[in-house]
Amino acid sequence: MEHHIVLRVVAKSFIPVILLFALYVQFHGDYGPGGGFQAGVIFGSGIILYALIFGLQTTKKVLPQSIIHHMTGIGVLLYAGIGVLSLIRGGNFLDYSVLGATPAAGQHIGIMLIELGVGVTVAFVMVSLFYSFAGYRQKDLDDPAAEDDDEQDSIEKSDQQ
Amino acid sequence: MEALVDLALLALLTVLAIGIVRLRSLFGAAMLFGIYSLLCALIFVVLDAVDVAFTEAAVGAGISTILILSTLSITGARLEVKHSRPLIPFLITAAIGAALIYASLDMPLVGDPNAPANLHVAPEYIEGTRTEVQIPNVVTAVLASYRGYDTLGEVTVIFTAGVGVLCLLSRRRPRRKTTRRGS
Amino acid sequence: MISTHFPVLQVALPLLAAPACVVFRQATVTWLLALSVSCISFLISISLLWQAYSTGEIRYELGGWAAPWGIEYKVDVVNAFVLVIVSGMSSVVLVYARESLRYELGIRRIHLAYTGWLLCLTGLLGITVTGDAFNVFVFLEISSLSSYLLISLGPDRRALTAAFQYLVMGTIGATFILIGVGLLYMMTGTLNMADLSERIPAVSHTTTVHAAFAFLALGIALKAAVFPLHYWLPNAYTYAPSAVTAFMAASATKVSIYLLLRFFFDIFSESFSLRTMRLNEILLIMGVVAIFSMSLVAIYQHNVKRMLAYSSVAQVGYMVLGIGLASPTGITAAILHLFNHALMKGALFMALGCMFYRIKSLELNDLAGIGRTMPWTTMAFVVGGLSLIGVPLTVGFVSKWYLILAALERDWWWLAVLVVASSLLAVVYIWRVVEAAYFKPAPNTEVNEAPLSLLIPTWLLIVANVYFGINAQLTIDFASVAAADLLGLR
Amino acid sequence: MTYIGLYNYWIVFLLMMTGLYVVIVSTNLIKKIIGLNIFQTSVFILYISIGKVAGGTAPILAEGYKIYSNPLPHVLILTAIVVGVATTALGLALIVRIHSEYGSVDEEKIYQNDPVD
Repeated sequence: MEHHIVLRVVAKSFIPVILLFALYVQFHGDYGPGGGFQAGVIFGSGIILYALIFGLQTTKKVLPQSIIHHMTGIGVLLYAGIGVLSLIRGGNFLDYSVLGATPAAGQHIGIMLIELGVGVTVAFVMVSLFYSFAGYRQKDLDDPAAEDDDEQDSIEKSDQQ
Repeated sequence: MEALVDLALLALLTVLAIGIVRLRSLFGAAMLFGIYSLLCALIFVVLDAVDVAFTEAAVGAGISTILILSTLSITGARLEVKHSRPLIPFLITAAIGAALIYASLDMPLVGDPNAPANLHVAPEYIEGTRTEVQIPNVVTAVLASYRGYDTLGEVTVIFTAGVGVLCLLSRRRPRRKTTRRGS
Repeated sequence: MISTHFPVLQVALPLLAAPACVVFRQATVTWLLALSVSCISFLISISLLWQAYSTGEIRYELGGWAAPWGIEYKVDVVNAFVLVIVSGMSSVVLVYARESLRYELGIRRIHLAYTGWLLCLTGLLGITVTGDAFNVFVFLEISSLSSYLLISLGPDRRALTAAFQYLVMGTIGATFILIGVGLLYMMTGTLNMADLSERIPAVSHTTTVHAAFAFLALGIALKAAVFPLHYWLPNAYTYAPSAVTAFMAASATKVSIYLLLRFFFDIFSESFSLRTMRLNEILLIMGVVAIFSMSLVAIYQHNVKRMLAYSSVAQVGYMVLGIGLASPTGITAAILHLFNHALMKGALFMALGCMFYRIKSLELNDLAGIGRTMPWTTMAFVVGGLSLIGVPLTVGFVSKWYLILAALERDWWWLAVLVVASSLLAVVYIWRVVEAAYFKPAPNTEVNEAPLSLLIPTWLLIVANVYFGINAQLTIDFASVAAADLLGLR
Repeated sequence: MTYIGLYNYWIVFLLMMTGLYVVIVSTNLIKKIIGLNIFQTSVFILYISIGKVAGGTAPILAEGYKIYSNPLPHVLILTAIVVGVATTALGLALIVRIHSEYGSVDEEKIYQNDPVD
């Protein structure tokens, strides 16, 4: 699909819109349908679309695999971290009321932050799933994709020594 | 009107489900499943669950179908092997179904505002969202705050799936070595 | 005071550590993180058990929302006891896992294995401590998904099919639980367990509640591998990495049995579960059939790990029998056996892991002469086996003794005889291993004793088997108080 | 909406059993996963039907609306949908690996290659 000029041009203009829409869904979840999960799926699909059209390798250069893996964890850490933060500020676990000047303000801050955590984890897990499945297929075709992973492996190996 | 739409959509859903069972082409089954999910999303809209509809459309018709399709393309599986349709599983499912129909005799009717499910805790959520959380979307308030702990679990589940797939599908060293020598 | 947050902290700490493992990646760091978090959870759960035992149940409102609107954690002696089992076994097996997993998995994906382990621990602790029926489903899925992952890491390719089989059966089970919870919600309008138990009696005559009960019972029994829904277990246990098998055998089915107890006796009342739904007769028959048929199947296995897996299904049968007896003594026996079986199966699977570490096989024929080449490992297996049989001075004896007492209380001497007779079957399959290990000539290949990093945790559990067998008063106290709690007698 | 009576539930049960039937009968692993999805989706409809209030509107607070449908089942099902897709992803990854080890996604062929003793 990497050679279809029409697809490339259309996608180039569409992908920013998709990502922007994801952000809208993310932060508008308090007022209408939507929220972190839906936003994450849309954001992930935007990146997956990019990978479908411009190739997995190009995408991996923009968003290296290791960053994706870290980000999946960071969303969960953010969410659970808010829980710990409310403990520290004297509330129960995940009690957002203690996070702001008034309970309602605290609820707003808490909901926004945890929805962000949900969005980050979901978006990057979606991309990670796509990388895993698409990357696996490329191995069968014996694509030069293997090289990229080799580098990563050697980094990992030196880590472990 | 609402009820008629609901009726028609559910009937269509049944047809689709039976189509999926009978179809031997796996590709066809996967596509039908995508449509099935989209129909489900429509039903959720009719039943006032807009957030759920949004998610079902994105996940069922989107992510799940894409994942099934990419699995099909990796494995190259096309047709389901023909097999006899044995009687015993049919009897088991029929028995469970009959038990469920029996169970439904004492259920409150769909849409009954006085059903226990709609009386006990639910009104408090709507009132509490107005006064304590102070955001318009009650579903977001319940999801993120009242039952925020469930949502933490949900994020953990999706994280687990990410870790699992990564672990299963990341290349293993020895095998790649051999493919490289081969190329 | 930090201790007021203990109920949530022991679940939240492993939950926080799991994504941290993905970030750190380095094998030793992730192992240390997993081990220390697991140990902290263990200490917290001991403190919770003591608190619940001395001052009564502890409630914790998550998010600061009062139940039934928010989710609450409720710790009483029953689930605190299970928390201690799960986090304790996780800690001991994690010590062992470092060397064992490195051998069976290689180093590359090991940080993901520890992530999976921590997630599994999070899920199991979360199911146990929660007071909310839907929250059970969420944490059940965390523990299930991570255990599918852990099983699939096994060295044999059949680990993959075993994991898939478990995934299908486990998802059906979890969905059944979801249906059951949904039907209960439909009739009562609440998801909080305490609130449910207050509201169910008003609607307990409806067919819908009966169906909800059936779905919950089936779904949980599937996860607990109660005969005849045990089909997934032998493969899963046989092909999973040794450390994972030891952890799962000691914790996962225990938590499911606990859920069964919680739903039968706490959420639905004892009279509803046993009289209206006539559950005790079903459970008694299931229990007896499970014990005998599965012990017989175990005798005919060539692979020792598979043999112990079938034996696990049989042992679940003893717990089901205890529940089916439905007396304080019977429930005490079931809860005691949760703890005791965790100790013995954990120790036995760890001993098998030691053997696999040296001879790369667990076929009975390949174990010939292992008693001379690996004396300490084989000794551990033998003591663990004696405990499984139920020889006095081991924990296995204590729980069987209570089971027999419960049977005699009802004047069912035939049941007592059956329990004793079933132990003879265990003698047969343990004897087959002993025979191979000590009375068959060893092949000429050089085999060394397992390294200390594997032997020490294994022997720790073996010593616990004997210690709690001689000094059983502590566990009996907790188990009988837990049983009284469940039956509403305290 | 009350005159639908129990229609929704009956259809849900039919779908549920269709899904379960596919899971049990099909020997093709991918088809099993599709069946599992149908099974789970039907449970979603069950929950959402429980929360419907006749004449109600979506639970997003706005001027001029008094009756809202019950938000709690919606929240529960949002969580359940996520759990469902997580299971699907893991199951499919397992299928991919099984295929690369056994060269088939059909249960019968897999067990022919590797009899479970």
